[in-house]
Amino acid sequence: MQRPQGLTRELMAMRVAQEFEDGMTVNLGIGLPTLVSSFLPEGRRVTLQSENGILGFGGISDGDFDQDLINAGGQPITLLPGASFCDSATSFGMIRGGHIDIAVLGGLQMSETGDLANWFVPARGGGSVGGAMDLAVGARKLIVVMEHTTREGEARILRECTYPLTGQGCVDLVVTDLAVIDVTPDGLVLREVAPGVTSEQVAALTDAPLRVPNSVAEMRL
Amino acid sequence: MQRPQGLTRELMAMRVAQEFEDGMTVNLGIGLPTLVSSFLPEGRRVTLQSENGILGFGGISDGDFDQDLINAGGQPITLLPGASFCDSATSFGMIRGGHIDIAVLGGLQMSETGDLANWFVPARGGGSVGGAMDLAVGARKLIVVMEHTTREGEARILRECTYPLTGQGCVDLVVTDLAVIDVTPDGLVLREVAPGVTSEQVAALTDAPLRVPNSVAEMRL
Amino acid sequence: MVARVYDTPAEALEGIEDGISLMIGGFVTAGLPTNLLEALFERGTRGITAITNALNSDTVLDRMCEAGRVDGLVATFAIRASSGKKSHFETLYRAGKVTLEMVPQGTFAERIRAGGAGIAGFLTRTGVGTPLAEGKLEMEVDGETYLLVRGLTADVAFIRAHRADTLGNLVYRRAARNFNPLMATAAGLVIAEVDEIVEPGAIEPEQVHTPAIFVDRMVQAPALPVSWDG
Amino acid sequence: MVARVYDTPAEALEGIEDGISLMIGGFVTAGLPTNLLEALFERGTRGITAITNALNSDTVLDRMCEAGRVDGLVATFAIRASSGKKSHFETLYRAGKVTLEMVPQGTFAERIRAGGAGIAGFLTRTGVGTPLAEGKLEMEVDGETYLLVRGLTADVAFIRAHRADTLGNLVYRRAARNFNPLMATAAGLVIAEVDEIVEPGAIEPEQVHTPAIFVDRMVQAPALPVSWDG
Repeated sequence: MQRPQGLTRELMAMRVAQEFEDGMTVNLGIGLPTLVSSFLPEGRRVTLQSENGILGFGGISDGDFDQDLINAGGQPITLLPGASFCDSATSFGMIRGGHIDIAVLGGLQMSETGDLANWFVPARGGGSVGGAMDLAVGARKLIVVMEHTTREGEARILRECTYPLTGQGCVDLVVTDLAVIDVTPDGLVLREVAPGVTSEQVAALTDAPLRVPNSVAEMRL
Repeated sequence: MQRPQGLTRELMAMRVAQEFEDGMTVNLGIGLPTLVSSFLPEGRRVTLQSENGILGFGGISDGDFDQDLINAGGQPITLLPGASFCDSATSFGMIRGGHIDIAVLGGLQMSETGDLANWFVPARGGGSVGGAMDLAVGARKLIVVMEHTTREGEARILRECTYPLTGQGCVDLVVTDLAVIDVTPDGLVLREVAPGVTSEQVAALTDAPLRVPNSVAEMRL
Repeated sequence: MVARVYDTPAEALEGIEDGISLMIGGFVTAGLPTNLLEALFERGTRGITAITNALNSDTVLDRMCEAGRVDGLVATFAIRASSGKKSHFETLYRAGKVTLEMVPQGTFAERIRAGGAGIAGFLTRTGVGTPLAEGKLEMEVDGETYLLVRGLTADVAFIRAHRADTLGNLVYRRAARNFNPLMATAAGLVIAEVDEIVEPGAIEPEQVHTPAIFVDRMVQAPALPVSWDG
Repeated sequence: MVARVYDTPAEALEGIEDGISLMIGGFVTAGLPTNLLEALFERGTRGITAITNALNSDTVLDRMCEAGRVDGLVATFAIRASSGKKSHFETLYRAGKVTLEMVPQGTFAERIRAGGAGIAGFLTRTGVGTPLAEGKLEMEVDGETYLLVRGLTADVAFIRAHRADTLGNLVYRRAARNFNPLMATAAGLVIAEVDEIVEPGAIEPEQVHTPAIFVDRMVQAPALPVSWDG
């Protein structure tokens, strides 16, 4: 089967941002998740937290570089009125203590029970953990955003992860270039497909069992 | 034997203060220990810490009462330049983490191995712990200041405490109205006697074994 | 979450039910949320487990005990060793009508911080060999004995701060800080009474003591005088 | 202790010997004590175990690795999952010439805070079921599995702050705070480089981030630019 054309990275980020509700505090992981900050839904007050000790920042800054004002990915950012700084223990207290409504992380693999692997690449024999393990267990809701398959077309959504884990049973929702899938106590449930993609195509590119309801909506972007 | 006349509370406080060296940070417990702040040795920079989150305060204030500026005993205090406030977790982090050079606590009983009992009075069937247990285990050096005997003339320095403990093996030095006694790995050693008091009198009023060196100095006040 | 500002302490308590565990900030006279406590007394809420540093006589909390509103207390100071004025709490405690969990003050602070930070327990030397070690697991680390102590959370926290912005960022005044910022992290519903509420941006980002994420409700109310008989 | 002010970073390192464990504050480009690190490199100190959030290529710490000064690293980020410029550290690590203890960042921060606060260990869910749980005790609390993780201390800490008073009270600028105030509590010898040093009283008592009790030595030195290739 030909792999269908999926969403661009920007559209994936846009779809993730729709999950944010008014008043929520959100942590965006390094890489693709960071893009989500450019697509925050208008009219909803969403507060961004960064694990290096910032609450309430805005977008990426294109002004003069301030070494002391960066997000967890090292990118320069802007501050919004009412922002605050704290030390890393307090910041991870927010995360581990369940005060972050949603964390968005990139993924390498996830399992049908919501295990996540996103920090170590066996083929390269390396990787670094950063704050991912804390975000995985600490956020009230964890959204993973990743390509549905590897560049070689291998499934990333598996019965069990083959890569070293970031966290067990931590993923609540995965947004890929092809689909939106809920992790439920009964396993993975397909919620939406990307425009032009069929449920059958998604299921075929998913190694884990995937429950496909009678009617699956198309993503609205 | 007639109990000899001992030091006044003020003189006991003055003797305790002599233990403070230049640059030290000191926590003074509630009651008699608080008096020590009035006798800080001139020319030595001693920083006072209070477990309710104050570092670098001065003496007791006799100005307008500020509800928000009190020591751990609830007394109004003054601030010195360079003082700072912190929350109680940080304050006890200083204490438990070994950052306080000397803590001074009152005592009800202590043992020959430096156990301290100072919070619960069995006769009254009550007492409250406050910060005493943290100070007992956390301070680098713990000085206990108390009357050598009870009002009824019973020894407070015992082989073993009969009152519920505050901490085990935590006392380094005890200053009483009659003597200064070191707690050493070899037991209690008499260091000084109060003016007009003999080593024999101190030993007779001490239930725990007390090593009396050949020459015992008289306290200089 | 963005904090909501209420007009009166009574309104800030909307929805609070009987049977709650309630953290109360403050140390002796400093940083006590007395407006909220008075409103809670007025409201008639019962079955409260109060988690607070100290219970002193002649305080609103002691009057709540007298009125039978308090089932239990977690505190570092509640029963005096010296004679003096007995609190209503002490009378009830000796009659077996209220419970008391006595906690060393540093452990009390750390338990609340842990509860708010998702730390289920921690190892401290404080209390080893004392009656307060009873029922706690002892562990050896590098030849030293520690107690394993559990984190502590509550349904509701009442705290007092000096200045807030409308988002819920808080700044405390002097030694009124004490347990307030810790309790702000450790309860399901956090209500702050403050001296003044300013616009976002009026507090320097470096000077925020409690970030807005921790605060649910706020009310502007001047500090009430607190009696304290030493 | 009252902090001592030194004229140069090199002088602030007096007495530092080979074989130390060394905490280094900072996060990517923010709040790194680069002046102290350059001075330590210059000094030729060897046998260092570095405890720092991240080791990136083209940094003074990586040059210290290249020069054989570093024996081991405790960090949250040291080996990249993606290809790109390899650090000297990674080359040495793959050759078995340096050790690496990888720690989740929240656990890393909490371990240092615990070390400084006399907490021997704590229970966290972070890392359960992952390779980083290996060798750690698992404990069940209320049906949830936690790892018992140890506190962390060091011989020396290098930190960077914005403003200090001569006693050693520190204020950090923006996100330069990160691990610096934690490390200030957890080392036997704490050396701070700062932008400016003012008289006691010039910093509001409520605005002190690191109380003077934690700081041993200070030196005024402007922040050096830090390279970072993303």
